[in-house]
Amino acid sequence: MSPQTTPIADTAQDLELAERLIAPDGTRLNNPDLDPFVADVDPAQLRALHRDMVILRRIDAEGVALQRQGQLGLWAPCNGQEAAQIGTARALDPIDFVFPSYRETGVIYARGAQPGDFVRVWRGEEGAPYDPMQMRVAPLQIIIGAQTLHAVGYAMGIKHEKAPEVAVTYFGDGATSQGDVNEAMVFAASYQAPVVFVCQNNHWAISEPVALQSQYPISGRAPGFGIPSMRVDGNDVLACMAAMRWALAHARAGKGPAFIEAVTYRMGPHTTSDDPTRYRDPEELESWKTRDPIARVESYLRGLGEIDDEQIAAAHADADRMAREMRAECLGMVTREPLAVFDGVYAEPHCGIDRQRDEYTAYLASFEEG
Amino acid sequence: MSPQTTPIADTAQDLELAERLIAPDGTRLNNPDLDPFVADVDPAQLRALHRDMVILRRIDAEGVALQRQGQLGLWAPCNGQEAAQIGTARALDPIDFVFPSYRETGVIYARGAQPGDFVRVWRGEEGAPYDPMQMRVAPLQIIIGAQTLHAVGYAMGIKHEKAPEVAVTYFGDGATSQGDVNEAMVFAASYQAPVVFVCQNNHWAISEPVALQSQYPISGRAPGFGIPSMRVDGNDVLACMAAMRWALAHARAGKGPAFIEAVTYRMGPHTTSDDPTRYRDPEELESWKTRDPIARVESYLRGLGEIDDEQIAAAHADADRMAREMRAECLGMVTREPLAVFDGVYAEPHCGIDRQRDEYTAYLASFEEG
Amino acid sequence: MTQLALGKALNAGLRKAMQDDDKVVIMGEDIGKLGGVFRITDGLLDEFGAARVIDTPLAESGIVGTAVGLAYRGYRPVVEIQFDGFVYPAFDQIVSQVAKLHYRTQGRVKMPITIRIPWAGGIGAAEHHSESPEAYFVHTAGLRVIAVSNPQDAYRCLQQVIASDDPVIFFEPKRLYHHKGEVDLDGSLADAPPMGLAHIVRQGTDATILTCGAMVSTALDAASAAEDEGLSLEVIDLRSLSPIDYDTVATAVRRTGRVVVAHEASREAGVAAEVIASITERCFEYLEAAPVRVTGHDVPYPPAKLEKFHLPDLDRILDAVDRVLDRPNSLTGAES
Amino acid sequence: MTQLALGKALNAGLRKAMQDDDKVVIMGEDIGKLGGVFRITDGLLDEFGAARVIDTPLAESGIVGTAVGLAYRGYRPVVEIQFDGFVYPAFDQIVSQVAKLHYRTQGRVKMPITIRIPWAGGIGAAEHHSESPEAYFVHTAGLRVIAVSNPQDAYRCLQQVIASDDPVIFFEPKRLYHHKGEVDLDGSLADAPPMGLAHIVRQGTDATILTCGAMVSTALDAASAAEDEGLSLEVIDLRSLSPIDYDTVATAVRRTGRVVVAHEASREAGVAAEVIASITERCFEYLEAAPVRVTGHDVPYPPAKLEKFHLPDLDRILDAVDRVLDRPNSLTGAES
Ligand SMILES: Cc1ncc(C[n+]2csc(CCOP(=O)(O)OP(=O)(O)O)c2C)c(N)n1
Ligand SMILES: Cc1ncc(C[n+]2csc(CCOP(=O)(O)OP(=O)(O)O)c2C)c(N)n1
Ligand SMILES: [Mg+2]
Ligand SMILES: [Mg+2]
Repeated sequence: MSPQTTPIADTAQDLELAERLIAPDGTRLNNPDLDPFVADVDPAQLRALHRDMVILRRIDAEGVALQRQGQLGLWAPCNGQEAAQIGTARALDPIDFVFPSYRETGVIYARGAQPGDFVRVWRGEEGAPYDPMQMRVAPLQIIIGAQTLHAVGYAMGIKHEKAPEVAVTYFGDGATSQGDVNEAMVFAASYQAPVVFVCQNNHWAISEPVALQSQYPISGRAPGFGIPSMRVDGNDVLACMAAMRWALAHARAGKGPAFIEAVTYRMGPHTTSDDPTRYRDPEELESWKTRDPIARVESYLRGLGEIDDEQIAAAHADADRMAREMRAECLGMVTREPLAVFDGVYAEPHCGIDRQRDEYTAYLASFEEG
Repeated sequence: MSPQTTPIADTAQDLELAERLIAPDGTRLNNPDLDPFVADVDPAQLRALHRDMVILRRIDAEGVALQRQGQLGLWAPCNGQEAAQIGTARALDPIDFVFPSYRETGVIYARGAQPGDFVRVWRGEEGAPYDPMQMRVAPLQIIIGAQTLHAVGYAMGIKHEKAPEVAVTYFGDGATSQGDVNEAMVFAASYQAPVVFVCQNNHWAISEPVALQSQYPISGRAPGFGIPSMRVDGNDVLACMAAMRWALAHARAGKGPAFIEAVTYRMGPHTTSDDPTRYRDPEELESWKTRDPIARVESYLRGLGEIDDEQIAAAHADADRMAREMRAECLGMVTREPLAVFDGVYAEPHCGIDRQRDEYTAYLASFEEG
Repeated sequence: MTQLALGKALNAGLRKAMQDDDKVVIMGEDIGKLGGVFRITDGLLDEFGAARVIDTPLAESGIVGTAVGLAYRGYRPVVEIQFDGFVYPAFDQIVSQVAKLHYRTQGRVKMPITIRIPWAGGIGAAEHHSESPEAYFVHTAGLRVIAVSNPQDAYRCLQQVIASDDPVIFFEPKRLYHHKGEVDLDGSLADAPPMGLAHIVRQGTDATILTCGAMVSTALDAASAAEDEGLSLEVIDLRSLSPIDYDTVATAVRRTGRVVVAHEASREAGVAAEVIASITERCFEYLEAAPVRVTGHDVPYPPAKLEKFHLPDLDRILDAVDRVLDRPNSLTGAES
Repeated sequence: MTQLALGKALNAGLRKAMQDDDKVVIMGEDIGKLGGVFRITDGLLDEFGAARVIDTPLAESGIVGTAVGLAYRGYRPVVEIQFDGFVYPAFDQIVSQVAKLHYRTQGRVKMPITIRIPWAGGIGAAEHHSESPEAYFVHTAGLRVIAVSNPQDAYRCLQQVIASDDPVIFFEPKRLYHHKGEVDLDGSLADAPPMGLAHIVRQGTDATILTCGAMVSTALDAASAAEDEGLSLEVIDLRSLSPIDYDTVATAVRRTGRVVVAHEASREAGVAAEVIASITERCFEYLEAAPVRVTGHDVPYPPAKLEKFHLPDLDRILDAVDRVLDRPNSLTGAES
């Protein structure tokens, strides 16, 4: 009854099996599958990706700090997953629609989230940080896997309209165990819906190692549903972008869904409430430090002579500015008035809510009078 | 948004891809994968399998007749699936525990169900037709796929005790779309539980062709969960037995779960409430008539000179006797008294039920008095 | 006016809704070629094509979850759950997504999803085919719940529900699918009463029976029977179970002061409890007797042969009426 | 007697149950090395090993469904659902299997499954982490529902629930996990009061407050505050939400004639409605005023910063007490 927890391959080996364009030491590798998808990516674009990741890491650190200082109820760090998020999200078209989980700070950043948007939900002010319809990103989803079905349904709509868009959904390695994620693959395959599944395999679901969810590579699951998949080094921003371009092109061409497993690592705790020292081998963490996604593209660019200290400093300055704005927005947030608790339950008039609001209004007023 | 309903392979081709030991015309085929598992099966055993199938078909016909005559509320025919059910169920050990769906009349027959057991539930008398713990078969399950998780949990218990038993679950092609069935594969693989999944792909889920559930062969799903699988000709009773023996041996040897897809065909309606002429091409039905599982083993045995008209007639006579007993049992059933509606809700005393039973007793009594 | 069975009225209502708005898509198991196991979607595949009449894989969470995605995309999905007992695999998507997305996004994302559920018992069916799960949804903020009892309401309310920007669980009393009634197919929705209103089906002065779905006709039968004994019973079809039209209900209750609430669902924390608690809150001083519930027992839905001992019938309603009228009844003399 | 926080008392109760019966296995997400996100299973993996303390894949239907299979095999599975809002994916397995299997098999298959749910709000958590889903389970025949409010009951009832041959949904008020109280670790279960009994936490004569879980202490605070105004309020911890101990409740209600029912869950068809309907049925002639509900609003659980406007607090309870005592209150003068 106890799970056989030996993974099919140890984590390092996992990663070696993944598609890759830049080695951990910054060497550019040839990869006939992926190369064509990033042939146009020049050093300027790479620098932009690097800058994105620097900013994202800073946003993430600021989130943690704000939580520690009591300004946020919770924060779910994405430290370590910058390449997986930025690489894939930067491959999207503005018309695509994203259905994320709760850890995709980098994805919503890439989609144009404003500084306050990163904290609004975690501070407990609102249920969604931005206008989902305008940003074309669904609000963060806490129910594990639920959003994958939403993406498929959205893609069914796209297909019906023969529109050129793609729906994209992000989820974790743990999520692959949920019925919903598997049903999403069933529906996506049946309807040949233009949807891309992006699984960030960060090796952990809170305290549970990925081997408890699947002793078989996660990218191996999708083909059994009739969905082509690719396993990519999730700490290689260029490979992530290439893989995502492959998947998007596949879906956009009317060939149906595609699946990407980005093998990466959650460097931080699950959330600020978590204490990974209770369950995680520090050596594992150490080994992943050598695969840092930002350092990797930095060495590559340095090797090309395409990035200098000044450019790097500029990225960090931008990051600091973002963090300052984020903090200022956060501290400046004003909680809605008590009656807001009734706002938006229904789209149309509702006698039950109206009555409760009236009663509660009278109740609040009773303090003023009495 | 409309499903792409062209299956990867047409149904005939499906079947050609499946493992097989006896061709539709009764020729014995060599199959190095399966042969070793049935090396001991002699003509007497084959005649027994043939007799089982003859009896099963008769039970099934009697069920339909009883329903048509108003004796049963419903019947779910298994006509056409005799080999898939008898072949796999006859491979079981008495100690194994089975978690069936609602269509496994042949499986419960093989596990020793008594004539009345086939109709008790469909007549609406009781929720379970036999003592599940004694027969080692869970009651029939109507919620599609739910029983697969029960089998996995049971197998987790077996594994914990290092017992030599195997849990077996039966389900349909449609069921593979349910989250529960996929979660069952996740749990089975994680715990390396001794469970065998038997999917009877009878090509239809009520009116929906299997291609709507999966355009990829169903047996191809399990490996993506890390579960070895086999696709077998579900109308070849010997091959079904061999495949099941392979799967059981695998599980019993501590190698974890195994998956069998038995490719067969639902010759009748989904249930007696269904009208397949609304959705099914009569030619498809015709083509499957040429693959009848009983005729096939009969020709094989005839070819061997191992069955004669007398033996066949004896099987049919046994079948008729079974049908008569089944009918007699059915017509003799006495519905429990009204207060039985409260029986067995809880295992321990319950003040709420007690009160309602008392009130209802008083209510019933009020008619006698008044 | 046309004579139509309730099932056919639903079919007509669906067809009308699909004609009126091409964002309406319907989805479910076997709703295409087969026209649904109850034939409620009969002919719609031919008329609207497979892109709008979507046979789905066999997975209820998948059906509702993809309906959510279609709603994001601007569609108005109408989901058929094949039988009441098969809605539970979709419960998470309904409770955590369908019900909450509008609130979560402060109204920026609309969920105009209709979930049609062939509902309740009395047809001698197998397990899980006779459930009355309405209380679960009534207790879920963010949903509306409508239950129809006759062809006219079926035709009209279904269209109203589909046109509503809120998610609605729509209960169809399956044992009435073949019951016929007059339906006005031409009246405009704009002139129709809002879907949220309770309906006083029969006026009466001695006691008020509040009910819904197939039990409305049982209650009407009870009222006719009581009339022979000189009792005047009022019957109200709640129709909207969430929100409940307490204005209509309270006015009636204040008139009679005696209330019976009847439904097939089991009693504990069922909708009748909600109705009685609210009536008591609003009309306490008008109540002449304790309101009484007539419901299914607190047991899982029993095997078909026992269902007649489970389902409230005319006699059980009349016994309850006797209780609220302080007339001799089955519990006379019993301790409470 | 030992001073223990409620969470630690649960941990001790679990440990005791596992020591007493080796058929008890516990399963859930992160309950092994981590000891659960609330540390309720802390140390149990070390003591009992991975075969009895089972970290599961991330799938609630899978967890409950495999627990059903383990129960078939003779085990007594204790399932941890990580947070209240994550129980819904398991709803089908709970409602259609766990609750119904004993009935389906006429008692031949037992389902001694405990489903532990860290429960309700007030901790400033993210969405889906503060739900009060108890009414869904109270309405489901075949289940029992227990909600504890203090370390002693937590320790004792959890063991009783695990020892019960019936399936039980066990609610743990998560905002009290760190609240301490006296626990008798040595008393025998045989001598303990049965788990089904309500508990009169505070005697009083003017009105009765019925509540459960974390709201018990809120109600006690309200009773203390009211005492300063010369009011004597009774507080009853229902403890068993299904079945409800109406003997104890009705006796109390007959004494005071005035009733407030309080819970965090939303109002419509919530447990308070059940309590009021049953009280009204049983004690109508003793009621001096309409019983009043104090509950969460009928809205999805709001974002953390708004939860204090959603959750009933001391003042809302006192306002309700004023209503049942016909004293001036927030609704004085309002139409009903
Ligand atoms: C239905 C559901 N069950 C449980 C949880 C609690 N939970 C939140 S995150 C998490 C782990 C998720 O792991 P993974 O899918 O790998 O994503 P990651 O957190 O690593 O990004 C769990 C169990 C939840 N949010 N929803
Ligand atoms: C959860 C659930 N949804 C829907 C149904 C209705 N239903 C009963 S059988 C069936 C088709 C099942 O098809 P398949 O799994 O292929 O099994 P088969 O009937 O062909 O043996 C459906 C949709 C059900 N019983 N349970
Ligand atoms: Mg993860
Ligand atoms: Mg089938």
